[in-house]
Amino acid sequence: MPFPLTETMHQVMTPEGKIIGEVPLLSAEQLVKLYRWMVLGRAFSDRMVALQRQGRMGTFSALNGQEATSVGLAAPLQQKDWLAGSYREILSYLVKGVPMQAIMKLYRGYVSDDYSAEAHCLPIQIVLATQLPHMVGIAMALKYDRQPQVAVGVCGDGATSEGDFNEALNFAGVFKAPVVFVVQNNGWAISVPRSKQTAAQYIAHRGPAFGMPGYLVDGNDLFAVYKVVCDCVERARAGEGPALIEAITYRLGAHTTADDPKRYRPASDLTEWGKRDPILRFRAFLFDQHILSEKDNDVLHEEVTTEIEQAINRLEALPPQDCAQVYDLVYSELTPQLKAQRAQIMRELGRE
Amino acid sequence: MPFPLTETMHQVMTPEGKIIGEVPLLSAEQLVKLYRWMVLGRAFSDRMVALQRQGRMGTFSALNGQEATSVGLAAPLQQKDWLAGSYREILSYLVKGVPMQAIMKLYRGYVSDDYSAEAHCLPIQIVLATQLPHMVGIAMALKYDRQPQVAVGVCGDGATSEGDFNEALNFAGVFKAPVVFVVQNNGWAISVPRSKQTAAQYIAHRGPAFGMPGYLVDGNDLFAVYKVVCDCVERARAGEGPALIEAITYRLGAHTTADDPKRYRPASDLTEWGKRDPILRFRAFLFDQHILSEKDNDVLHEEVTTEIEQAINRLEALPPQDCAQVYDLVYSELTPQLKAQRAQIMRELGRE
Amino acid sequence: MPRWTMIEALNNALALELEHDRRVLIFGEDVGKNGGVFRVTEGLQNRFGEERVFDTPLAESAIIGTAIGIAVYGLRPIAEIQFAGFSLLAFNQIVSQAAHMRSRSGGLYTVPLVIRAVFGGNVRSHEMHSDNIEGLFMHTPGIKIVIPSNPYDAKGLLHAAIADPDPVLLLEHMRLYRSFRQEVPAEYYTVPIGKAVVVHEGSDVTVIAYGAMVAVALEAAKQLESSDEASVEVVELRTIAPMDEQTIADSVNKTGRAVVVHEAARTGGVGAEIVAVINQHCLYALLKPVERVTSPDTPFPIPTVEDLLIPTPGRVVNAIRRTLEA
Amino acid sequence: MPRWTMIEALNNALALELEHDRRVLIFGEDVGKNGGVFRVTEGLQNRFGEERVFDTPLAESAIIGTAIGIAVYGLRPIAEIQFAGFSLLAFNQIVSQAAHMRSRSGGLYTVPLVIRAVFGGNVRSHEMHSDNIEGLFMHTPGIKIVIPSNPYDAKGLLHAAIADPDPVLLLEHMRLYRSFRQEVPAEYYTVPIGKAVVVHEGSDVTVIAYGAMVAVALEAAKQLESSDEASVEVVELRTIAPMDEQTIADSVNKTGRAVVVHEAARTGGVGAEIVAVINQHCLYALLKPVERVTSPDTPFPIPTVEDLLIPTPGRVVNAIRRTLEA
Ligand SMILES: Cc1ncc(C[n+]2csc(CCOP(=O)(O)OP(=O)(O)O)c2C)c(N)n1
Ligand SMILES: Cc1ncc(C[n+]2csc(CCOP(=O)(O)OP(=O)(O)O)c2C)c(N)n1
Ligand SMILES: [Mg+2]
Ligand SMILES: [Mg+2]
Repeated sequence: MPFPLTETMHQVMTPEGKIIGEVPLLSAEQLVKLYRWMVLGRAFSDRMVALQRQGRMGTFSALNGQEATSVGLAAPLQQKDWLAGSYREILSYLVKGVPMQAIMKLYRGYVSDDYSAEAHCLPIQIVLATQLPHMVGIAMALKYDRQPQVAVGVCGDGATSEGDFNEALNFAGVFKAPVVFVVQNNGWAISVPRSKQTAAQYIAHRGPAFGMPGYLVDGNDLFAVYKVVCDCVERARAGEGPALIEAITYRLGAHTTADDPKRYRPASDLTEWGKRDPILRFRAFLFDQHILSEKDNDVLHEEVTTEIEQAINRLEALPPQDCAQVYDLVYSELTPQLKAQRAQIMRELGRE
Repeated sequence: MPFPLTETMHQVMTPEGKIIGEVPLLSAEQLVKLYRWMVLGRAFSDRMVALQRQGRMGTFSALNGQEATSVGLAAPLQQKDWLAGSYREILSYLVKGVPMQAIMKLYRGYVSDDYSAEAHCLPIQIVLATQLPHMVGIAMALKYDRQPQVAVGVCGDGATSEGDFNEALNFAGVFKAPVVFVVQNNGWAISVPRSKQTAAQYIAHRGPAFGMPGYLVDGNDLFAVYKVVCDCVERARAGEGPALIEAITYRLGAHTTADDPKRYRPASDLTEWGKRDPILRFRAFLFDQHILSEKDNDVLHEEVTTEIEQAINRLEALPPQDCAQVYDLVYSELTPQLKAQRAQIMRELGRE
Repeated sequence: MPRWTMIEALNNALALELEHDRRVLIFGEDVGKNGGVFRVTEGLQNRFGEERVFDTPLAESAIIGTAIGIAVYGLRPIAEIQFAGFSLLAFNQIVSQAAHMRSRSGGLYTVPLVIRAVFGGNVRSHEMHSDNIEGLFMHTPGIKIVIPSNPYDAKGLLHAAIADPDPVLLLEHMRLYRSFRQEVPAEYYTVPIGKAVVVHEGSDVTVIAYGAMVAVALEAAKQLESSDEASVEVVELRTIAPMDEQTIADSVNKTGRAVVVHEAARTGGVGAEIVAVINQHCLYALLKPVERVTSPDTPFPIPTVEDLLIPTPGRVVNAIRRTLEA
Repeated sequence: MPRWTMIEALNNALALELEHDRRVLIFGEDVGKNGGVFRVTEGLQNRFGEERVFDTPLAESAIIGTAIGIAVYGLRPIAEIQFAGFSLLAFNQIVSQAAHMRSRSGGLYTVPLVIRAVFGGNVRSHEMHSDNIEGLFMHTPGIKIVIPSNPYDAKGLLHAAIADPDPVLLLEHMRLYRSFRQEVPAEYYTVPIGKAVVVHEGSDVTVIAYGAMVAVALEAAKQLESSDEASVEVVELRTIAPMDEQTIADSVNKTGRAVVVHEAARTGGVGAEIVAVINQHCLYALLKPVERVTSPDTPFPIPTVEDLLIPTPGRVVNAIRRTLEA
């Protein structure tokens, strides 16, 4: 029997903040931590955009609007579970334990040598969808090694059109690999709307086509994302194979700091999706349940701001990138060619 | 509403020759012609294998067992409809109007310059699945050009795992291109069984995942294949978009003349599938209906043999391949480099 | 005559083509409403409609694969790969399919396809966005590779590429897109594919360059000439494949010294082929080893160091001086 | 010592690795029960189980993509691409991913991956099956490319490739698979990656070759030596990237003449880089232009003409003679 073509959107909390499903069993502390991540993600994103405008960062992709999916897909993971995604997943990376410094160095144009081994994240992917076969491979290795971990591969709606997305799903199905695919369907691939990306009604329907379940989830509903990811991750951990999750969310900002979305999408979209803001929604819940007070919230925002500013200060206090380092990272040992080229540039730069 | 995940196998005639569906409206003459193509396909295939054994042909892929799908997918096409497939589709190519000589020259190692423009077939594809985006492109061009033709892209079950297969389906869906995809699922990709190619129950289920219907058909039932292809082609011609057809058949022979299937599949499979031989099944129908007599059948076999032998004679009477020709085919005009290289080889071969 | 940036010149060429030949279609990621991420296709969808200028799903192999079908059918597709580095995802369609269709079909089918893609360094782009890929495609008979260095040539070469019956890869340098304007005729004209050009005459040494490195070579020439150190001839390739060996040979046979400059990594790059061409045609005239000034054999230099590691006028001057040493 | 074909030597190496290191996994199309279409993995699945040696779906990009993940995790994947020509479908995974992982992660992750693929002409194969692809990958820093010419080296280089912490592309020539046997130790040994070797000493001219062209070069050397025309030194590269420039330079500086032989097309091939290396290190010793004897700049020669168009001893002799002319 094939897995069904789902049309059910998992939701725990309506955009208005009404609980209509099962709230995951999380302590107040844990709930605030999740909220803090969302707040940090948006603040970080806003700050990076501002820094880019000042010429202090390279082209940056804001993640505003996608905080619930970003946090909800990473928070259920254990430390030794693996994660890989694109530029839009940096909040998931932070949640997973990648130092803020690693991300900032990347956008500052440094060698990205601050990923920590403990975070178990592959470097931020630029070539869309290519990280997904990697995660299937890691999942195959985990299975071979009898390890209880899983791998989570994330990409955008646009990336699902790539051959690698489909090849990865197919391999995952065949090898029953403990991998969970999460598509952050934010409605757009730069200027191309989801409706022009595929004629299928839902990307989640790609799951059954490759022998795995496909789930739809309200990507602006932290609880729903958290819950569906938990279920799929536990299912994979239990040896029951891969799953595909389509999280429906919206990119509130521009594609990158180089993009002008006014060229291609109506402002009314933003009004519409602004109402479903994942942070406001979750905050309403926390206020309602008296888990967070206005005052707590202010303190939390301040803390987050300080954390980000401190990271920026550390970053900007770094010595300039040593251009010799890039020669040393190509192979485990410098080839004779690289040795000669490195020596020559040092000579020409007067740095012998 | 997504297209359904079909589990219905289209069949018109049971393996025992019992009619259980609607027989397409075809004249006796047309029926015999279809039968003749199947007989010719098998005879041609057997002859090519024999020639390969004698060193008179290169590595060849027998098509035995797949005659119903091969003929059934090509016969419904109009002359100006387009077709592309792999080495396993040569019978479809013959039906579509490609001269036998073109196929034979290819396997003899000549430049393939006998494809006829009228046949509207792309050259036999070797890089699996890569022809499918080409057919989507041709379909897009036909649509742009307001032409009433369609394009048919064929591949094997193994080829469906390639990125290009999936990208092609996705493009076809998005552009509502008049293209029909036919998968000849013959159970094997060399030694890899269908069950290890994908975890999905049916390849046909890939259709709905890309927004098009997916059909299952008994690939050894000429009527069923003919009927489903007709329906999909007419649907595409009417502007209703692409479709995917999975024809379930079986490769009775080795993958190629270089392959030894005894290494990987049980002989019992052959006994099983031998009973569903598409030619015997169709012949039983023709005999039953008195459309063909034993005598007609013998004459037809003789004719077919003569046709093939004449083609071989013509082929073997050809002058040796002129090695200069390969230089001339790279660009519309020889580049200075090719001119120099061509001149030099002519000099070195003493052919100035 | 209008003074246009390279983007404006390319946009004008595309508009002219769409206007005059209904067979011309333009497609790729974000080329429609958005007008391309660099605005090369700005306004074209609006003017010529969604049938002529359209966005595709995000899949480079299928973009080129469908373009091949469209070209075989007889139309004139212009497919955009958003950044040249992502053409690696279409590598098989370009190398085994577009380039081989004419041969495989015994000449029956041709692929009059133009693939446009942006690339190029010194713009602090992300990984893969700046990669110089011409060297990866140069070893593939059946395609042509063109890299303009200015708005005038960009327009003329694009027209020539569209008129060409074979697949042409037109690589547009990101830094040249908007860095300067030039007088460009608003009418149709072509710049021939396969022809290099001496952009600056000199007598002591030949510098061979293309794309953004032409300006770097010219700057180096200026420096050495203003100090009276050397008279430098600069040859611009414009077409990487098939290469204009004659123009290179004539210049190096005259000067006896040569420096090759490219932004791509050194090993196996276009520079190696140029050295081989010089070896073949100019060995007896050659006074010193040909120098190769290139980026290092590393992944494309990251933003913080690219200005140091991509060839600079200073490094070209150093290389020229090495060829002048006794 | 056993006398093995290249296939047997490779099979033995793979078995040793599977035996001694549980991290080693072998996968690809038809490598399991079928033992590979050329039987290189014959019997391995039977002996080591389906977990260690397994078939994959038919998708080259995913084969390499998953292998990268497996390697990053810390295992030692050996991925087979059934014919090297189909590696074009995995081009992006090899070039932008496997080759860049170490750099992109600041050295945190490595890709100890071996990609095995067969290629090579003079065997009357179909399109794409014989394609020499080393030139397409040579321009990619981060990978190593190895091509053995005999069973002994094939085994030793495969062991070295598996031990190498970086991705290695091992290209196995179809015609050498079974054409001769050689004494090969049954025990583990390595042949170093990155080292060329003088396989035949001589003093008048250096022929540089690799893979199946080594025998062609040696045959040409024999012919010229038996007629006392010239004493020919033959250098075998074994590793294409990184290239052993020293061995090439030492030989050419000694002989003053050089001929490069490869089966791939000429333009932008490995031969161009070799000429550039000779230009750099040996220009003053060089008496004549380096000759390149290669296949033509066409898609790989079709079966009926490949024996004429792929370099032959006769054509190498002609080229050597040209370097000897006054
Ligand atoms: C293979 C590839 N092709 C093209 C690009 C250029 N590009 C960068 S982001 C983008 C759109 C991605 O859309 P989506 O996958 O939906 O992710 P989102 O940006 O919405 O998170 C494109 C086309 C790329 N990075 N990689
Ligand atoms: C891209 C690519 N990878 C690998 C091969 C080698 N190969 C040739 S046929 C084949 C199996 C094909 O199986 P399937 O698609 O089911 O077609 P069939 O041979 O059964 O008709 C393989 C792996 C190829 N030709 N192209
Ligand atoms: Mg998106
Ligand atoms: Mg099959």
